[in-house]
Amino acid sequence: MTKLHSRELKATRLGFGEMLVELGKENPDVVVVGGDVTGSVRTDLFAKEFPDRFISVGVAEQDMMCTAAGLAVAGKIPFASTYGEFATGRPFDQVRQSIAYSRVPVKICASHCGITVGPDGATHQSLEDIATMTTLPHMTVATPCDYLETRKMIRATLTWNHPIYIRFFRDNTPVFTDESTPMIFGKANTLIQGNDVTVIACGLQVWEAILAEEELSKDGISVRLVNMHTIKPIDRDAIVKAAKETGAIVTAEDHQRHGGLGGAVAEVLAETLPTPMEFVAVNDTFGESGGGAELMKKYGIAKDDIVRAVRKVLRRKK
Amino acid sequence: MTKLHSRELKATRLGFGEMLVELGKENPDVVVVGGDVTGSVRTDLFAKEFPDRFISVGVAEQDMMCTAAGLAVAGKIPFASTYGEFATGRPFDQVRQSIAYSRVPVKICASHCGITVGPDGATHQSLEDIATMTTLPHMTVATPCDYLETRKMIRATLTWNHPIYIRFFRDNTPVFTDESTPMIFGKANTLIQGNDVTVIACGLQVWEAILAEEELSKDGISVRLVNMHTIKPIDRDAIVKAAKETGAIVTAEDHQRHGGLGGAVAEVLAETLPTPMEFVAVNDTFGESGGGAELMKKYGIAKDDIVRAVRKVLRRKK
Amino acid sequence: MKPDLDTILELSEMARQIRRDLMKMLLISKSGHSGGPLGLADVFTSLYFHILKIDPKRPAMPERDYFFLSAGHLCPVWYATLARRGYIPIDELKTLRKINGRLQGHPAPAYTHGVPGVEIASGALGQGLSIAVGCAIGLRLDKKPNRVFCLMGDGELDEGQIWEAAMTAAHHRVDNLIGIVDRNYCQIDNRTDKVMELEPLPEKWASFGWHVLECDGNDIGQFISTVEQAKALRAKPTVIIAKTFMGKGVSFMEDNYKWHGNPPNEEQAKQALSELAPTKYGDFVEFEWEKAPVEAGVRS
Amino acid sequence: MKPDLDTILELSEMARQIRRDLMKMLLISKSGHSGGPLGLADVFTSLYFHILKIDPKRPAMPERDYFFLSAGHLCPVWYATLARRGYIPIDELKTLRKINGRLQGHPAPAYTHGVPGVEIASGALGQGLSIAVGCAIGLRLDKKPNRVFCLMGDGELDEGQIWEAAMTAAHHRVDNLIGIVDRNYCQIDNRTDKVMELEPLPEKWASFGWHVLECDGNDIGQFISTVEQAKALRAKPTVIIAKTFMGKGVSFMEDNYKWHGNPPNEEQAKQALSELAPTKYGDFVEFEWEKAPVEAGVRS
Ligand SMILES: Cc1ncc(C[n+]2csc(CCOP(=O)(O)OP(=O)(O)O)c2C)c(N)n1
Ligand SMILES: Cc1ncc(C[n+]2csc(CCOP(=O)(O)OP(=O)(O)O)c2C)c(N)n1
Ligand SMILES: [Mg+2]
Ligand SMILES: [Mg+2]
Repeated sequence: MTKLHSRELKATRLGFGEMLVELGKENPDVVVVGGDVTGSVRTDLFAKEFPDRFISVGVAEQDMMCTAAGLAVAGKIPFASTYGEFATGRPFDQVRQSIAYSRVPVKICASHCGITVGPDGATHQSLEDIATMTTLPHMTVATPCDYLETRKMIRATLTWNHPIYIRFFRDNTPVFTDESTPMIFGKANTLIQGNDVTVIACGLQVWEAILAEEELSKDGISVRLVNMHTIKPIDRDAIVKAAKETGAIVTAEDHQRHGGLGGAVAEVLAETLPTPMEFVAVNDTFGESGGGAELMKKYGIAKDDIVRAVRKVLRRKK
Repeated sequence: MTKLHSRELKATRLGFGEMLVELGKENPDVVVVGGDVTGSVRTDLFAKEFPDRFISVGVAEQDMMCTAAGLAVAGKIPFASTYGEFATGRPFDQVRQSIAYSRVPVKICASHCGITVGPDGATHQSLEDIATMTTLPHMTVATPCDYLETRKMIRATLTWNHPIYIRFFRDNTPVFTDESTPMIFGKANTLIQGNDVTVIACGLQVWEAILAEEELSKDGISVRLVNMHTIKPIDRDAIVKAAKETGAIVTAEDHQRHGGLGGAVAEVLAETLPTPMEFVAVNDTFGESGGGAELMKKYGIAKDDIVRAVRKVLRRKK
Repeated sequence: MKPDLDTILELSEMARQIRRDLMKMLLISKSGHSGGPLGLADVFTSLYFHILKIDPKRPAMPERDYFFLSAGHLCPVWYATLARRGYIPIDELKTLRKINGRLQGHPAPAYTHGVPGVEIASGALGQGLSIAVGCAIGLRLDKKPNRVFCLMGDGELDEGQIWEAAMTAAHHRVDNLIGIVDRNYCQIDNRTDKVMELEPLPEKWASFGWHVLECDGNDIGQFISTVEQAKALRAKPTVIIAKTFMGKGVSFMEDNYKWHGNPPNEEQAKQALSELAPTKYGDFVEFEWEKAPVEAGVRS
Repeated sequence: MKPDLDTILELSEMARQIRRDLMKMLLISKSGHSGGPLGLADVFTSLYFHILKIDPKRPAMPERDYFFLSAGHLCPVWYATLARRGYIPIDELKTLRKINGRLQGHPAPAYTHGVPGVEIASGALGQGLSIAVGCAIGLRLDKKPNRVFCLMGDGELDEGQIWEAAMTAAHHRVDNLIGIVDRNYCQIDNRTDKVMELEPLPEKWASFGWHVLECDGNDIGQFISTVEQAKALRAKPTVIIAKTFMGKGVSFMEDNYKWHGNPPNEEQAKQALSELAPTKYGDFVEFEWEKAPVEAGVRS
């Protein structure tokens, strides 16, 4: 468990941008479609290195997704990248028809997801993207917990021949996994073993959960922590095992309560092993402007909220 | 229970189209925005009666939703209507920002929802719209079970001062509710009392569930049937009561398994009263062309599937 | 560079056969679009039997021209053409819009549950041009000479995504791409000027940075020579505004938007087939009522 | 119908004050857009202090002109203008983008968590023109004389929805609507011709059925008289392509796309404020470093 300390602060989006350049060097078919937010999502690095393989479509996200699909039809390996809401909500029907239904392996990589994007406010806080993307057949949906995991995920997309949506974040956040931490799509990582309760978290809430576990362990509560980096296909075995062995589940995510990670876990348990759950998520409300950390607190998805949820679910556990 | 027989076959979309004309006569502020599918969604009736209050935007669903929002800003009562996927997926970001986040009470009324739209095939079979619309804060999401309930719902939207999405269907289907059946948004209707298991259904699956109950009752299984016409805000009390009193739940809907009615029910139960559930829904796959009834069977959302699910959940019930 | 008369006559006969096929397919399916497909029989015949560099036996041949049907509802004419060109069995035309079949109501590619020759799904309007632009850019990156064609409906041009793609194509000087607009002045609810005025349409495309050509899309010779002309244009993408008649070839359907989305009933199909003379290619199915009436007394 | 010189001078001073406000707001918020808002100070001043029929005390006054900011990221200049015009306390400008405040990073209406004067949310680009068209049609249905204004960014015109709305407005002959394009030739990644070429822009609008006027959007007199001209035009909607400089008024920001989305740091704000002379209206906040340096020896 000694691994789980923060070694440095680094943005997940930077992990994406850097890995894109690495992949671009290794494979000349890698191309990137950009929608005028290049610096923010860090595709600027790729654009600088490979200007010919960076295709600007302007501020036009519908066009972006279908242009990417067309590039794939021509044999290219396209990454399409913009902010979360504009990668999933704005072009939902395009992602649905030209990518998911058509099974075209476009890699949709979104930064600035979740409420932690902060001061830009609600219109830019993508809190519905896990729900919208997981409801689409054929889609893989994954979200990294730190810079290093982002790098691994982006590399793994290269051989993942399915439509995929990867959700990452703006802020510099703790890097706590290391090179040896596995990242296999669909295979959850149990970061901390425990018997009383399981916290299933994704994205930035994994770190919050680590902090929560630290606090709870002082009270003798044995928390299992699962990093559910892939929300679709979800690791049913890990969920059922956790329910069986710990009897209580808390999910934690920077996303609406309905249809996200929590919803996916609840669905699995309802049809396998009904188990008390608490949901740490944004409670069916839009966000607002503010700092990432203060919004996490105000909207109930920070460490303290996980601690509270664990205590609550333990009271409900038979 | 004698009420629950089919008196005639009539399309939900017709109930919408007819009621729109009634409302248009009663209230001169009612306007309709159309997107070149007027005959299909039955806004042709309104367009004929009130040509000046019918605003054609062409095949442009993004424009449709925002035009409707603008009409509301000007004090009008706008109904925006097209097919399910084009009312929810194509303009998702517009519905999110200009309607849901802005709390503009546009009435989004979609026909041709679900796999039962049939021969048009997967691109036109809206199977993700409950998930995408329920994940949006401030949205109400409802789906009528027959022609009469559609009429009531459309009338009720007039005084429902929230953004709302109503999901109805193409085919002529049994009319089995009557004038006295209540329809209050957010208040589930228990159509059949029962103690062994509860089927929570919405839309056309309510009728399938009635047929299933008939069959199961012959085996002495006492099935409670709840018509969950409003999926958001969902009637938590009805769900918890059903779980408490019958101990097993089956949900049934013409929608993807993830994020729909089943998901919403699973989420409620996980944090209140974990209960064995089975999901009758399209199992994470796109549809295909075919007849509505044969597709319902092939994709596992017909009467027989409900019967099977009930038997299965009863075996799981402790 | 108009093709010679023999070629045109040959192609015309094929187009007529495709129109016959359409009426029969739609009568069997009892669901689907008559008007647009009939209007496009000449365009599809010209493309698949004369213009496109393709090999039906190798639908994924690397040197192929790419064809995208952005307005997916027009697929019946695509299916009939693909069948006549040898991509799929002619007999399969019976399965249009049927469950467990490949002829989806809106086209899907073979690697999902659709047919060879279809590169990607369509049906939700407005997406195809972006795809075509992406494909064209991808081919150019590889310095490949393949051409990309994209067919759009005129009503489809109401979708803003078309104009996003139009801008992108011009911005990137995509000149291995030819767009074709089926200018039949009809969409579902009414004629296009009633639903959403598109004129001045050539000016719209020109102001979005495209070469614009116009032609009669029901005149095979003219259409082919217009495509030839388009191929020679450089530095910008080219759009051909092909004027067609919805329902072309069937008198009571011609130029009538009400035939956008309906199949003929038996009586209407009979009438239609009587107006479309049989061809040397033969129909894919013969209905009972087509069998020659048994002359009195001949019965043994 | 250019306003008289006194009026122009008065408005210019207000525009300068708004520019000063912007620099201070953004320095405090440490987040937000400098370039576009600075470039639009003249347009907003002209609109809110001269053109629009409004009453700050009655933001929902039925006879009001409706103003929609489609490019929501430009809202700092809107907030400063609304404050100076009396819609919100001037002091509130300190709360830009702060948690629990009303000055959201992208504008929201007062009946949600935003400010009076904002009719509907924006931020995701491309939606405002459709809203304005809907509003204009709604007003016309009621035979109301109110006008509708909609301000768009030039980069924002990449969004296809703008062209959907443009078509709809022309189709319905919406002539109680004036669109304004902030033509600053800049967007986030680069200049507009590098990210997505928009020219010939006047021809695009004209071909979509609009009256097109062009003017210098940093010349208050010219902008006002152009709006007057627009008001007189009938039968079609009118768009004013207002040429502005991103970052106008602050030398090191002017015409530089890199200032699209950043706030000044303290040093930059000092420099900016030194270039924007104080006005009779006074600033909403005085920073420590602005206080007059205490002269040596005067200290008692
Ligand atoms: C995004 C989307 N919106 C609506 C539809 C429904 N629809 C199918 S065809 C059509 C009319 C298209 O007109 P046009 O492109 O001119 O085709 P034609 O009527 O000439 O066949 C519409 C609105 C659709 N398929 N996709
Ligand atoms: C739908 C959508 N896509 C992307 C963005 C991110 N974005 C914000 S402003 C902007 C550039 C817009 O350019 P322009 O309208 O010219 O504004 P200016 O840079 O001149 O302020 C972009 C891409 C957005 N807000 N909405
Ligand atoms: Mg047409
Ligand atoms: Mg600009």
